[in-house]
Amino acid sequence: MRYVIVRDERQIPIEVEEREGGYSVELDGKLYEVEGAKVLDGLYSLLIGGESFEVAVHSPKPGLYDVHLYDGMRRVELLSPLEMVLRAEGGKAHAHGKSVRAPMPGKVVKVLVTEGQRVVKGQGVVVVEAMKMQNELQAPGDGVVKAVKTKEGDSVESGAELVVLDDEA
Amino acid sequence: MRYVIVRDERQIPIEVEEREGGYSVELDGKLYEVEGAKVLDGLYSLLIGGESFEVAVHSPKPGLYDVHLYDGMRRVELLSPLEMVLRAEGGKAHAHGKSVRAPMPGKVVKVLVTEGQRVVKGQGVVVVEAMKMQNELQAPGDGVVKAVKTKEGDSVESGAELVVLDDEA
Amino acid sequence: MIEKVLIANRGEIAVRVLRALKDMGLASVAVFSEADRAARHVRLADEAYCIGPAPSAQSYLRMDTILEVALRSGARAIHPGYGFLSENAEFSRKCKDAGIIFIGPPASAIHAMGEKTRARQIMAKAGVPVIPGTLQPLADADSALEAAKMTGYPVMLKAAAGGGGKGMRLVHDSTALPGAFRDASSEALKSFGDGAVYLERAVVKPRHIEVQILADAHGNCVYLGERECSIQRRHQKVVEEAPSPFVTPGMRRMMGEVAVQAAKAVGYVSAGTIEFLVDQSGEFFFMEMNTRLQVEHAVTEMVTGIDLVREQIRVAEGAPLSLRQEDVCIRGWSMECRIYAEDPLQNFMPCPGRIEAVRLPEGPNVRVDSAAFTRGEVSMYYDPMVAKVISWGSDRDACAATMNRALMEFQIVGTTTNRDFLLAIVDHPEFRRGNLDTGFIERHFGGPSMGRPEPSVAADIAAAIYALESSRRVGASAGPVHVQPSAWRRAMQGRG
Amino acid sequence: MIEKVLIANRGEIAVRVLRALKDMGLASVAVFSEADRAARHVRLADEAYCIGPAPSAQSYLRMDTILEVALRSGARAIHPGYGFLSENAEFSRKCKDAGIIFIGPPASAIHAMGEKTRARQIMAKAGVPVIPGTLQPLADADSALEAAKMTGYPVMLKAAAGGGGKGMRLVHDSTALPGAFRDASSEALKSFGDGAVYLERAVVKPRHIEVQILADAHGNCVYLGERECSIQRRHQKVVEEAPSPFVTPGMRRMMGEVAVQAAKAVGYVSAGTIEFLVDQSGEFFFMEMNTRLQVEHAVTEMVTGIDLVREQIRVAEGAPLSLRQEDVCIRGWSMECRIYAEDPLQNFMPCPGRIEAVRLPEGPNVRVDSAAFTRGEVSMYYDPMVAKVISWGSDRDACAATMNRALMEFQIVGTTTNRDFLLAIVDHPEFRRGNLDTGFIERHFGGPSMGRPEPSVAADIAAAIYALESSRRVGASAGPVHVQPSAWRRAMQGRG
Repeated sequence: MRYVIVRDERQIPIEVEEREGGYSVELDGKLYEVEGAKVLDGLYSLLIGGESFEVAVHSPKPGLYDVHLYDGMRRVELLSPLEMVLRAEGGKAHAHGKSVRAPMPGKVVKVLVTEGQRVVKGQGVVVVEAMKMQNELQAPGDGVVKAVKTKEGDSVESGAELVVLDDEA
Repeated sequence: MRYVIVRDERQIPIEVEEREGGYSVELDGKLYEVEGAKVLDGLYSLLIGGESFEVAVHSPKPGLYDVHLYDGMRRVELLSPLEMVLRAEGGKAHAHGKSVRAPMPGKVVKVLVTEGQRVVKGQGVVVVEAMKMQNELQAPGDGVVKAVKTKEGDSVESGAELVVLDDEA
Repeated sequence: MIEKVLIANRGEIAVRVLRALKDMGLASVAVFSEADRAARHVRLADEAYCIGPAPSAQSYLRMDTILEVALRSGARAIHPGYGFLSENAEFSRKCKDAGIIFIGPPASAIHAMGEKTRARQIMAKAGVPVIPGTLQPLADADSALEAAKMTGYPVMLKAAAGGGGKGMRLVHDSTALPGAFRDASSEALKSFGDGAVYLERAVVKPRHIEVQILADAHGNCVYLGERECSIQRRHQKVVEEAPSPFVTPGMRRMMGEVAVQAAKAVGYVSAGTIEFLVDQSGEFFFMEMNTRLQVEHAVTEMVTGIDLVREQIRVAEGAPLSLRQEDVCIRGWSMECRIYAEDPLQNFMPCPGRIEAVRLPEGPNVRVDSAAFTRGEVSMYYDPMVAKVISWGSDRDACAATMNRALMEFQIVGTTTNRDFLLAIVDHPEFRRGNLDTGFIERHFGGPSMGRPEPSVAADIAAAIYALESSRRVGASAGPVHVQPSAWRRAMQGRG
Repeated sequence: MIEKVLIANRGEIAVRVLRALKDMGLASVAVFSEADRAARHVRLADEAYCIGPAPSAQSYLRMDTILEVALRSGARAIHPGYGFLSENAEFSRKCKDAGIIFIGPPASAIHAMGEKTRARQIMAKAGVPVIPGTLQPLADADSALEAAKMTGYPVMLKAAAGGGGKGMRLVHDSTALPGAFRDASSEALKSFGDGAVYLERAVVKPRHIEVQILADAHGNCVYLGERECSIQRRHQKVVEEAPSPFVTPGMRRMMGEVAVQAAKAVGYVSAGTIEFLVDQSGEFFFMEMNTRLQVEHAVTEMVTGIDLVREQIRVAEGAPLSLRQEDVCIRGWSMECRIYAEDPLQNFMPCPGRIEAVRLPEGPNVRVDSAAFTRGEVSMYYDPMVAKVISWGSDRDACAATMNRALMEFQIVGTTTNRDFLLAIVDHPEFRRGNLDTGFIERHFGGPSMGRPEPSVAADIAAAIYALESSRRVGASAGPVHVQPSAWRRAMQGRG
C-alpha cells in the first residue's frame, strides 16, 4: 500500500507491504525490513534491523497519526492516495480562506482584531479562557480579517469558527 | 431480567432492572438501589447505599463470572433462565458420569488409579506436570473408575479427558 | 480518635490522601461532582457521595454540602487536600463549629498568612527576612513610584490577594511603572475581585526554594529540609526537587530555623510550607506561606521517609509529633515532574478530552501519584494536571537519570501532554548542572512554545503500518498478530 | 568500560535489569524466544534478537546462541538475571573465553557453591557454622541410618545437586528413613540427572533468613543486612521482608560477618546471598549460597537505598565497591509478595493463559517489578511468577499495612492468581506479630488449598449487571454509561 507523508510542505512517499513476520517498508526510497508484533490495538513492537521500538499510535483525525515513542511523540501527517485527492480539493478552498477556530470549549475573553485588519502569521487574534488559563489563538498565516464571528464573553464550543481570514490576493 | 445464582447446591434468585442512574436489584428477596457507572468494558463503579465498590468482571465461560473486588475475587455462578434449562439437561448426564480433565496443557507424570478402582471425593487420580510443577488432579466426587484414558508420559491438551468416573449407583 | 475521614477534593491528591488513610486503617469518604462519577478517588473510597454539578463553585467549593455529607456519613475529620477549600479560613472555622476536625492549620493561621501584605508585616515583626518593599497596598501609581525609589529597581508589582502569577508585573525603570501598575491592578481586580497591589524589590535570577515544616498543637515544630522549585512556567511550578543543589547544610539549617520561626509566629499547626526567594548570593527572603499540603510534598517524603499526610492526620488528632528535629535525615535525592494535559507545541494550550490509554512507569525508585486512567476524561472544569512522576536516586545524577527513564515509560495516548517538554528539561545540561533559577524555562526554551521534535523513521513506519491495519479493519483483533518462527534463524545470519 | 549489556533472561528480572541499565545510561540488548516476541523486555530494550523456540532448552539456555548475539551486537557484558544460566559455571567461563564480561561471580565461585555437599565442606573449613550432617553423598539407606544416629532425628534428606525442594524429605524416625531415602534419591535423579543425596539434622520450626553480600574484585566485601524468607510453600518463597523481625542488631552483625567470611572463602565477586537456617534460639546454620541476584533482592534495596544491579555492573567493570560497611544503614521496613499465576482454590495449580487486564498498585511506598501486561500471555513454558509487589514503611506495621493496600489495588483479570492468598497471609495476626517459620503456611492455611472467600452482595450484583449488559451487546461502548444528574440531590436526602 502506498501512502504519502506530508512534512514541511514536502511530500515523502512511503510504501508498506505485509510479509511473513512483519512488513517491508520503502520510505523515501530507502527499504526497511520490519519485524512487527501487535501487543494490542494501537500498540506495536517493531524490530528494525535489530533495533527495538515500542510504538503507540492514535489517530486524532483522518490523515493525522500521533505516534508515541519512548523518546517523544511524533505527529505524522500520512495520507492515502484517496485522502490526497480529497485534501487537494479541500486545500483550494482552504487556501482562499483561513479561519481561526476554538481548539477547545471555553470562554472568549478578548478579541484582538477587527474586520478589515491586516494580520501576519502567528499574530494573536482571539484570547480564549479554558481550564482557568488564558490562551491566545494565532493567525495561521498572513491575511486580512474577513469576518469576526465572536465577541468577548461568548462561550464557544470546540471547533467553532471565531475569525475568518482572507489571503492577500 | 431474572437470573439465578447457584451456590453450595442452593439456587438464589436475583433480578436486575436498569433505571436512570443505575439499577434496581432484588437479591434473595432483598432490594438494593445501585448507582452504577461503567469505567470501561468489564470495569464498573457501584455505589450501594453510599458504599463504593470497584468491580472488574470477567466471564471465563458461560454462566461463570469472576468478580474482582479490592478484598478478593469471587467466582459467581449465575444463570439465565435459558442457561438453567441447558444446565438441567447437561446436569443429568453429568450426574451419571464425572470425569477428570486436564486443567492446562502439560505432561502426565503419574496415573494413580486403575479401572474399577473405588475413589472418594478429593482423592488424587492423575499427576500432571506443567510449568515445572507437578499437580495432582483429584476426583470430583466418590465413585468408581470407569475408564483411564491416559498413561504416564502422555502430553495432554487443556480439557482432555483423562479419567472417567462412575457414581456408585 | 479519628476513624473515618472525608476527602474534600478530587484528582491525584484525593487519591494520595485515600492511600494514606488505607495505610493507617482509617475509613474514607469521597465526594464527587457529576463530572467525576467514575473518577479514581470515587472508586478507591469506602463511601462516595455526589455533591453537585461539574463546576467547582457548585460542588467542590460547597462548604455546607460537604459538611452535611461528613456529618451524615459519620466522618470525624475532613482532609482538604490542596486548592479548593484547603486555604479557606472560613471553611476551617465552619468545620470546627460543626464539631468536625479540619485536617490543617487553625483558621487564625490561614487568615494570618492568607493576605500577602499582612503576612509580610507579621513575618517582618517576627524577624523573618522579607524583600524590601511596601507592606501596604499602593494607593496609586505615584505612591508606587515613591516606593520604588526606596526599594530600588527592578521592582515587582504583586496583587495583594493574588497567586499563580495573576496581577504580577516586573518593572525595570520608573517610566514603565505607572502603566504596569494600572495593568496589574485591573488584572488583580478581574482575577480576585480586589485591585489592591503592592510593590517590592525584584530579585534578579532568583531561585524559588521552600521549606517544609511540620507542627503539632503542643508547640513542637520541625523542618523537613527544602525543595527547589525554580523550574516554573508562567509562575507555575513544573519540576521540583529535594534537596536543592544550591543549599549547603549550613544554609539548610538557617532556612529551616527561620521557617520554624515563621510558623510559630502564627501559631501554626499541621504541615506547611514557607516559600523563600533566594538570590545568587544565597540571601533568602520570605515570599509567602502555603498553609496546606503542597503538590510537590512527595519529594520531601522520598528523601525523609516521612509520610506527610499521615503526620497531618496524627497531629489533627492532637498527637504530638512522632519525631524530633534530630530524627529528620535526608537520604539521596528526589525529583517530581508534573504532567499536564497541555500542548507545548501550541503555546501550552490545555488539552481537555478523553484519555485513550495510560501507561505509568514502574520499577525501582519511581513513584507516581495520579488519578488518570484509560478512558478517563481530562475535564475542562478542573486543573489540567493529570499525574505527578516522582523519582529517587542515591545522588542527583542518579535521580535525574531515573526521572528520564520514568518519563520515557510514561505514556498517555489520546490527549496531548507536556511529557516531552519535561523530558527536554530533565535532560538539559544546565538542569543536570543544577544551574536553576525561575527564568530557566524562558531562557532555555525561549518563546512560549517548544520546538518540534526531529522526525523519526520508526514513527513514520508505525504510522503507515497503523494506517494499513486500520484500512483492513483488523483493529478489533488483539494479541500478537505476527510471530515469526524464522526470526531466530534470521537473527543468526551473518555470524559467518 | 561497559557501554552495552545483553540481558540473558526474560520476565520481570529482565525488565528490572533493563531499568538499571537505563538509569546508568547504558545501551541494552534483549534476547527472546518465539513465545516472548511481544514481551515487555523486548519492547524496553534498545535492541532485541530472537534466539529460538519457546522451550528454555532451545532458547534461554542456549549459551552459544546468546554469546553470538552478544558478539554481533557489540555487547561488552552479559547479565544473567536469576535462574536460566545465572548459576552456570560453564557459561561464566564461556563468557570469559569469548572476551565478554559475565556480570556475576567467577566460574570458580559458582562451582564451589554449586554442589551442596562440596559447599558445606568448604564452609565448615572456613569456620562457617553448618548443620550437623553428612558432608558426603550417602551410598545407600544403611549409611543414611548410620549418619542419622550421629546427627540425631529428625533428619532432612536433600539432593546434592538439588534446589527448590525437589529431592527433599523430612524423616522423623529410623523406620521411615530407608523408604524416604529411596524416594528422595529417585526424585533427585529424575530432577537433576544425579541421584546423590545427603543427610543433615532437621531444625525444628526453623526460620529461613538470608544475608545479602556485595563483593568487588579487590577483596572488599560488605553485608547489606538480612532478609526473612520463612513464608514458603513447598519450599518456594512466597513473602519476604527486610529486616527480619527476629534479628537483633547484634545478631545482624554476627550473621553479616559470617556471610562475608563465607563469600571470601570462595573468592566471591558481585552480589550474592548466603542462606541460613535459624532455630528458635537464634542459632544459625549455613544452608547454601546463591551466587546470583535473588528474586527478593528488592526488599534489601528498599531499606538500604542501594541499587544492587547497578553495583553488580560497577563491580563487573572492575570498580571497587562504592561503599564501606559503615555506609550501609537500614531505614524502615520492606516486604515483597510474589504474585503467581496459580489457583489457591485448586491446589495452587498453575494457570497459564491470556491476561485480559492488569492493574498495578501505585502511590507512595509501593514498588512493582513485573513483566505482565494487558493481553499478555502467561506462558506454560516458564515460571508462573507474573509480578513482585514490594512495599516500604517506616516500621513493620506501616509496611504491612501498605502491602495490604498495594495488594488490594493489584488486579489481574483473565487468569487466576494467588493475590487473595497473599492478602490472607499479610493480614494474618501471626504474620503481623512476626511469628514466622518455614511451617507458617502449612500451619495457618492447613491443607493444600485455601478456603473459599465469603460471598459478597456487591459481587453477586456486579455479575448480574455484567450478564445483563452482555446480553444487550453494549459491551463495545466505553466510558461512563450512567451519570446521574439527580444523584447529588439523592445524596442530600435525609438531612432532615
